[in-house]
Amino acid sequence: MNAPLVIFFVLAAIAVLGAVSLIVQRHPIHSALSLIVVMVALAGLYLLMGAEFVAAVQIIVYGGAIMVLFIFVIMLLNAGEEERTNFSKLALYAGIPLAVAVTGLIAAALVNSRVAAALPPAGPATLTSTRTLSTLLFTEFVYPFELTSFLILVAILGAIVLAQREN
Amino acid sequence: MVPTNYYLLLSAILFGLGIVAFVFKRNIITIFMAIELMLNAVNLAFVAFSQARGKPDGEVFVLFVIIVAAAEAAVGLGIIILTARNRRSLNVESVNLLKL
Amino acid sequence: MESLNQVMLQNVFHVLPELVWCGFGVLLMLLQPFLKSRQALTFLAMIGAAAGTLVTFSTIAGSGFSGLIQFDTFSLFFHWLVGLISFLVILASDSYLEREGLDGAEFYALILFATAGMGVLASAQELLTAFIGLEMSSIASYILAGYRRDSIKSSESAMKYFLLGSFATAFFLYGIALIYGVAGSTNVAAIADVSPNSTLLRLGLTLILVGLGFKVAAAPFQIWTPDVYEGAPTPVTALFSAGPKAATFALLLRIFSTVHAATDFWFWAFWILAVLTMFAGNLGAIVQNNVKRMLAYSSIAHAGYTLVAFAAISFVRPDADAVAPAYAAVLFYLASYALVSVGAFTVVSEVGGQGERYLTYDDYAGLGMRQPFAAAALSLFLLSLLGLPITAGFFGKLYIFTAAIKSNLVWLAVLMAANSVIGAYYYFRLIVVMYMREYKGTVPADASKGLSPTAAMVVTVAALITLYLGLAPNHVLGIVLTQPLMLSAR
Amino acid sequence: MPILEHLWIIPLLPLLGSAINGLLGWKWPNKIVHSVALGSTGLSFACALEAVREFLANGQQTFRKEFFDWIVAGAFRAGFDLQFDQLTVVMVLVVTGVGFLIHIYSTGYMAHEEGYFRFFSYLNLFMFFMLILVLAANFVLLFVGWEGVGLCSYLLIGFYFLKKSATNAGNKAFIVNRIGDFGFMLGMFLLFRTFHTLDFAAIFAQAGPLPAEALGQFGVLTVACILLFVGATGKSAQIPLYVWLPDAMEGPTPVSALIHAATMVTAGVYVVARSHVLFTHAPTAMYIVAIIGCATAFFAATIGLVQSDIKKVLAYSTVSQLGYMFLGCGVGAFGAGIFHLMTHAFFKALLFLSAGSVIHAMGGEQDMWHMGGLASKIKVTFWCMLFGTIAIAGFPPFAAFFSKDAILFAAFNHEPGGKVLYTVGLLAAVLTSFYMFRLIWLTFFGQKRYDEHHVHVHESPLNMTVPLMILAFLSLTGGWFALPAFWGGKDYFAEFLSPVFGAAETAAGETAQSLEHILSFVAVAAAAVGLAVAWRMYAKDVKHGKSEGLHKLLYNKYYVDELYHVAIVAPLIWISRNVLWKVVDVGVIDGTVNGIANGTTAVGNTVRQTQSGNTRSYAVWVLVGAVVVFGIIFWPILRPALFEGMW
Amino acid sequence: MALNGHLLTFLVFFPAAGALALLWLRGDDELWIRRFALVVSGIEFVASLLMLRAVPIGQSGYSLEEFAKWIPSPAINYHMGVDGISLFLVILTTFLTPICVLASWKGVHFRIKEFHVMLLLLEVGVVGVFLSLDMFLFFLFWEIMLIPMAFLIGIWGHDRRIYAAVKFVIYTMAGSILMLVGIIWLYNATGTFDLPTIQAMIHSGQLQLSERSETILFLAFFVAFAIKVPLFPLHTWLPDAHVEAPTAGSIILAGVLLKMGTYGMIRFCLPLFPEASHRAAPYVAVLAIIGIIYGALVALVQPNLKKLVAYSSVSHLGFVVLGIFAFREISMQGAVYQMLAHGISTGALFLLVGMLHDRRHTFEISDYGGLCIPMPRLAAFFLFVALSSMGLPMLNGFVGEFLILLGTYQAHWHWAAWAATGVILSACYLLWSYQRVFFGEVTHQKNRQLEDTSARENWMLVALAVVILWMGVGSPFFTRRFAAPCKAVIEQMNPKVMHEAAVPLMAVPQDEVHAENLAERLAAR
Repeated sequence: MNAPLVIFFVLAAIAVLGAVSLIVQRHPIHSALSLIVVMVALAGLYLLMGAEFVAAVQIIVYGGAIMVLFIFVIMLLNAGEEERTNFSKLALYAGIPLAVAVTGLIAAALVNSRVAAALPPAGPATLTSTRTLSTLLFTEFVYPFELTSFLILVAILGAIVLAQREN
Repeated sequence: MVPTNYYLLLSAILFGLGIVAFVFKRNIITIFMAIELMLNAVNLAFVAFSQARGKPDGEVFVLFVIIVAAAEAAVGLGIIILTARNRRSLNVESVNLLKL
Repeated sequence: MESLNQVMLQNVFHVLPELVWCGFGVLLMLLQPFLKSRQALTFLAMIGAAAGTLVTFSTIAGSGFSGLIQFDTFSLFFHWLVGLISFLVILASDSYLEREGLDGAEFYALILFATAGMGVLASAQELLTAFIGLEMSSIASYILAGYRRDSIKSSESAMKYFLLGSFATAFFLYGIALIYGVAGSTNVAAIADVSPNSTLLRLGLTLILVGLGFKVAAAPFQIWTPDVYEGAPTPVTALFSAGPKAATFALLLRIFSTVHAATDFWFWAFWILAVLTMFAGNLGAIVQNNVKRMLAYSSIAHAGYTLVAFAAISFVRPDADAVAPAYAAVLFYLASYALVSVGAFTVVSEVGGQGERYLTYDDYAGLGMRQPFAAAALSLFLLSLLGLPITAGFFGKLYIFTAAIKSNLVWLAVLMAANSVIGAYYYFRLIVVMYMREYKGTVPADASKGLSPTAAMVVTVAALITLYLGLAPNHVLGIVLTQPLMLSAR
Repeated sequence: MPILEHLWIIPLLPLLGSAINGLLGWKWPNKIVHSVALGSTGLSFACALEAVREFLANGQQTFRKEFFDWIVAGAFRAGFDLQFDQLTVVMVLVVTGVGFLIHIYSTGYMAHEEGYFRFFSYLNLFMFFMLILVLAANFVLLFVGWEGVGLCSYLLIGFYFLKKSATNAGNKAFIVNRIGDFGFMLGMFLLFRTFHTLDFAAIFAQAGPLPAEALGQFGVLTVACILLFVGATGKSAQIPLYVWLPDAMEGPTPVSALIHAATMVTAGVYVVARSHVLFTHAPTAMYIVAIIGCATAFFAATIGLVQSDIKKVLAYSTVSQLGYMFLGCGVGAFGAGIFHLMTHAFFKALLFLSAGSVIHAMGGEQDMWHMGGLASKIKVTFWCMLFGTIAIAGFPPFAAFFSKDAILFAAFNHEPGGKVLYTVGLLAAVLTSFYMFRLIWLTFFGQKRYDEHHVHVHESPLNMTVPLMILAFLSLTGGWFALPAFWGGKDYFAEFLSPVFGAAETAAGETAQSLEHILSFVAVAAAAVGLAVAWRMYAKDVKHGKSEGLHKLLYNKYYVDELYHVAIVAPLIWISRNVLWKVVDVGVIDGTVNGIANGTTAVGNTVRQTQSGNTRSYAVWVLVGAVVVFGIIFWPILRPALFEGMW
Repeated sequence: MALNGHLLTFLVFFPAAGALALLWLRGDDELWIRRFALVVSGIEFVASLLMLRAVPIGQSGYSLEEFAKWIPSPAINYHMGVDGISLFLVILTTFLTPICVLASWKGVHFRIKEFHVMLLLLEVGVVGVFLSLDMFLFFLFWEIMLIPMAFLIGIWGHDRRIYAAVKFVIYTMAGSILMLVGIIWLYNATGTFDLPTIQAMIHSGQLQLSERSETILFLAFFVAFAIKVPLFPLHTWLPDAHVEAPTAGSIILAGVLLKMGTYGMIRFCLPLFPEASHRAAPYVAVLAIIGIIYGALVALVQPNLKKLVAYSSVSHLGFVVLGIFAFREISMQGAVYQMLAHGISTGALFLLVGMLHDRRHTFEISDYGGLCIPMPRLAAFFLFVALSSMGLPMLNGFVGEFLILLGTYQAHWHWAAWAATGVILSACYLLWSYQRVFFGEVTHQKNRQLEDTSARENWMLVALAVVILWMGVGSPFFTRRFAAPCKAVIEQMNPKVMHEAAVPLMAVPQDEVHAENLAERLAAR
């Protein structure tokens, strides 16, 4: 029972608990906050694996930008507690079981896959420098990278189109 | 050292929790959060694999995913605002004009 | 460094169409303040679409960007297809936007970006690139679906499409992640080398199929389609039914043609999905009273027919000689269906009138007298959907039947036949309504003034191509038939 | 030999007449119309005579000629082939001759009727088909005439198409005949199957050498003959298909005379005689013919006893006389049968025409109970009718005496069972003379039972009476061909026909000579008995008492029509309407078709329910799909996992 | 004849060209539209007569063949040809079309242009079906023909026209789509759509079909044809379609369209799947016989004159199917002849019924009665046609029925025996209905002043009557031409079975030996 394992379990527990609380919380703000918790926990795990750049991005972009955006919107629409309506009988009765089933199947498949088992443990042993990432980003993956720029453009466009008031 | 399997299992669980959240929550915004949660799970898997294989490109993918997530967030929240504006409710179940 | 630029430059030539489309998208945004008249924007957008399609002639075949991109006749075909579709949709949207009082620049830009995304999908050789392309087209689609901001339906359709779409995307992405895990790369070529009896690969492909199945609206993932299609602005619906679907099928084909494991895993999945989809679509359509929604259901049904061909493909070994016709069947069918549905939806959007109010069968009663041209064109499209000879749809069906029977999927063929009959019922019913029912006066006279010139153009083009494909399919078929060979010779 | 070579002229002439009248007659005055009709028939009569002359001139060579192919398919050929032999001679002369007379008669009788041209057009058409029938050299062409005369009888019975009863009778006649034809066709098919041809000559040539089939054994020939005979029963009104003939009296009287007495109804006898070669090889069939004929003769006679409609009496007597002819054929005396056919043609035509003349005189009255005492008023008619009556009753030296005698004699000599046939036949003879004289007395004697203020009895014009007289003469002399046979001479008629029937004629040895005399005296005695009883009952005035018991049964023709209606017609219609159409067709079959359509729609509606419009449900559906896909793709792994319970 | 090279092409596409030209006419000058259509169809008819010279008598195989590559893969070729069987069916079509134009001269009075366009397009489809030698082409025309027919019913029909039209289309399509699957299966097995080629392959044994697959293929084709015929119990679309269709529609429908089914059986089912046909024959025959009797009985009790005629078609076509599936040369020729005869007779019947409807606007028999008085000519024609339809000798109906029954009897006497009852019943329903419509006193005042046939109508009726008579008397003119092809079909069917041509017994009548073994045969029975 070495240190990394302990840290892993702690962070994993936090992440899972965060996710659960995201579900059980009634108020969107609380859900958002619990999601942030999850993300931070994940960032920790990334660090644990030695992917510190990703961890940073996770914190800054995800936990920072995106979630802030969420909270901002929640505030804007001053969304209150969600009323737990059950118009969808299907979701009421089959929803959770099916979700669990899917999860179970995926997990089972994962656990039983020889490949996954054979993988060497992911650890800081292989520490990826930001340099290598950027090189990859600008040589091998330059095309998708450029495309993402257009993607962002589309997103901005969308925000303009959708959120603008009627003129 | 933490076996990769653990990470994968965790990602699977988070992904599953994301699904649960998606079908369980009623508030559109939280449902959207559920999607973000699922994406995070995917990211975890990516990082885990890339670290295990010692191939950095997995982390590049994570960056891409985050960018996409950001874009989706922008558009998604725009749509949510639009919906909320059109019908004064954020309950996804009340949005059922189109049916049958 | 010099050499690197050379490589770059050369690479660019593999992706010219996407660049052109995106470029024109940006250009539209930039020029919006200066171009006051919508016609000008439309024109520019059309030029963009056309240019993007035409530059394919100057693209260089082969793989580029370190194997992320594979530009071959296969992707060439799809570039033409999506290019043509977006061109027609833009042309058709002109009058629509005017009628609904929506501003054009963003609309066209989004269409162009979406087109670019589809282009990426069509030529992506690497899953993450494909994912980006998918997202480009999807996100643009989400926005387009909700483009009529003041319409509750439109926003609802946008919301549903967005939520469920990203939900499915998550599955797709997870699948990619797993495949990355097993293959150490997301390049299709690399995946092909993975031992087919790896559980992880199986799981990955499963999740990918879920994600893509959602995009192509295969039952039971078709569930979102009718609502989204009905709510979206009709030209956008036309785009949805034709473009993204075709592009997604392209990606599926790409995976198929390379990853044998996929064909093994997916055969029965496709068999069952095909049957479910056909029935879901046709049975749903048969009870509709809303033409737009009926067409939405019918698009599901046609996705089902396409899946039959997929089942046929996945049944035969990729090197068997039967595979070429099967691929040809898919491509030809997609092409024929895309054109027909664009045409049909255009007519619907024109007949719908301001605010898309007149969409029910009753509103179509006696259309043959009120708008002979529109009615005739729509009938032609319906007959093509129905699969009547000398229309494109007939040959599409024929090739799929042929493919299915070549792969000894007789029962699938018979089920498809049964579905065609069900389809015949509701398509013919609309024709009956248009020509044999008396006009009940539900539609005010002003709403039923013939097609706008632009729409008429679109309809004419679509109709002519439909007939052309129905009379001389061999030309297009020639191209289509050569390409799978290119594919398998990867 | 101009005419024989162009035998087709004989039938063609009436056809032309019919066509001309039918197409143009409606705008012509009666004179032109009937001159066309008479011209064509008369001419064809003349041609017939000339043909006969030529035939006799070249030594009675059976003449046969194929004019053109009518139907050719594979090995089957039915040509327009005509043949001319002794049997044909008799028939052609009867048809054209009697036909011509009746044409003349009709010019008077129909003078004041609507549709004069229609009548003669039909009549000529009938002549055409009848001549085809008798001249045909193969079964198929014979069948043409066979059906054709049926058609004409349908048209002429329904001539007064405003009368429901008339058109009903027409339909009845045609349909009942069709039932017979059904048998006739099957007979032809069987013959073709056996002999691979339907030519008379060819078939008989092959059948000739065949052994006669043992009694009681149903060989091919027996079946074929029976089937042919079924056709004959239809056409010649034998049990059980006789029912149409009495109703056929709805037609104008000349029609009754020509078609339903003299010519058409004898077609059946003709066919049996024509294919005697087959019949002689099928004793069982022969027996059936004889028995049916005999039974009909008696049965119909009994009904004739009590009828009050003058034409009905004659109708039933016709049925009965036809029965005699079949009896003759059945016992192998084909010659006698044909002989009786000829004489019957004369006297029955005579009787009908006279009856017509009576009706004409009475202004359309047909019920004998509203007549009486006419003898003094319409002498010619009376005498003619009397001649006819004596003739049919079988008093020497009138025609029927010889012919009926020959038949009964043949029946008597027939072994086994001939005696029974003979006795029944004799009884029928008694009945015949009874109801005929009853008719005479009721009509011509006693006091008037009609209202003179309304009915102005008047003798018919010459164009009606002259044919009567001619026929009267014929029915007196018609039988004398056989006269010499009495003092050991030879029966010229039989001898003339012998080339056709050959040995078929049951030879009468000299021992039979005396027997024959005895039998003929018995026959005359029988006729006398009938006469006596009739005189006893009807000579003095009688009231038309209400009928009950046996009389009622007879008067209502044993309720056979009603029986047929209840047993066959009504159920058929009822089942067709209420079961086949309303239940099976509309309900079951079309119901299934529409049911499938509605079922599909219903399923569609349920499928549609899944589109609840609720995003959460949709998400669940996606999950369902995911599970399904997972299940399918992982099946190879899941199966062992699930069923062998191991991961 | 300059056309001779491409006569068939001309025949198929000339009406289409006519239809196109018609579109350019102004919609409102009705008279010219009608005249134009009449001229076009007339020319078509004359042109179709040219085929008579080209089709050689006494030898099977196709004449005037035309061949052109159309689609390389799947190899679809434009292959046309005519033989004795299709020859007369085409002529029948081209003969009936002008009559249809004339028939709707007064009957159709709105959207006249569209009407005639549809009529001509229909002719294209039907002629194409009869002339195609490429299965794919056949199917193509087969499907195309649906739409104009459906429009004819659905637009110019009567009250329940839409129901009838939809039923007609869906029903037929349900059958034909399966046939398409069958065709493709064959293509998959042979690599060609070319009918003669496939036939050759099958009979050279080059193409071996397993019993199961042959049966399935046979059914795929047969069901499609049986629906078209229509064979009991697939017939229920017919009464609806007929009753609702306008006169012209009914004429073509009864006259020609139904024949496409039986034609298909002769062309495809028998030659391509001989074994399966043999296996199926008993069942088919039973259905056909049921159809004959059932159709007649149901016709007997129809209160609706047009429905009555429709059901009579079911009965008559039953004869045809029976004749085909008796596999005898005689019955086969009879079947073909009956197809033609029925086309003329029933076409004429529908024409006459249509004339009554034009005047009185009802099909109910009870609304008529005593029509002999106001309209003697029409009554006469009606009787004539009715007689021909009930198979009176010397009229067209007899030859076919007789040959069918005769031939069938040679093979299976009990089939013929059952079927022959149809002869009785046909007399029943026709005469009974005729009596109720034309005989008796005039019951409805409306019927008193109905005017008799006009000159135009007389011409149509006379033309039909002449054909009826000619076909009744001069049948060899027709049979000579399709004898050889029928024989060929039969021989392909059963090369080993000696059919009745084999030994004419009467060849040596005097020969004792022969007489003896005939005697033995008789005794054996």
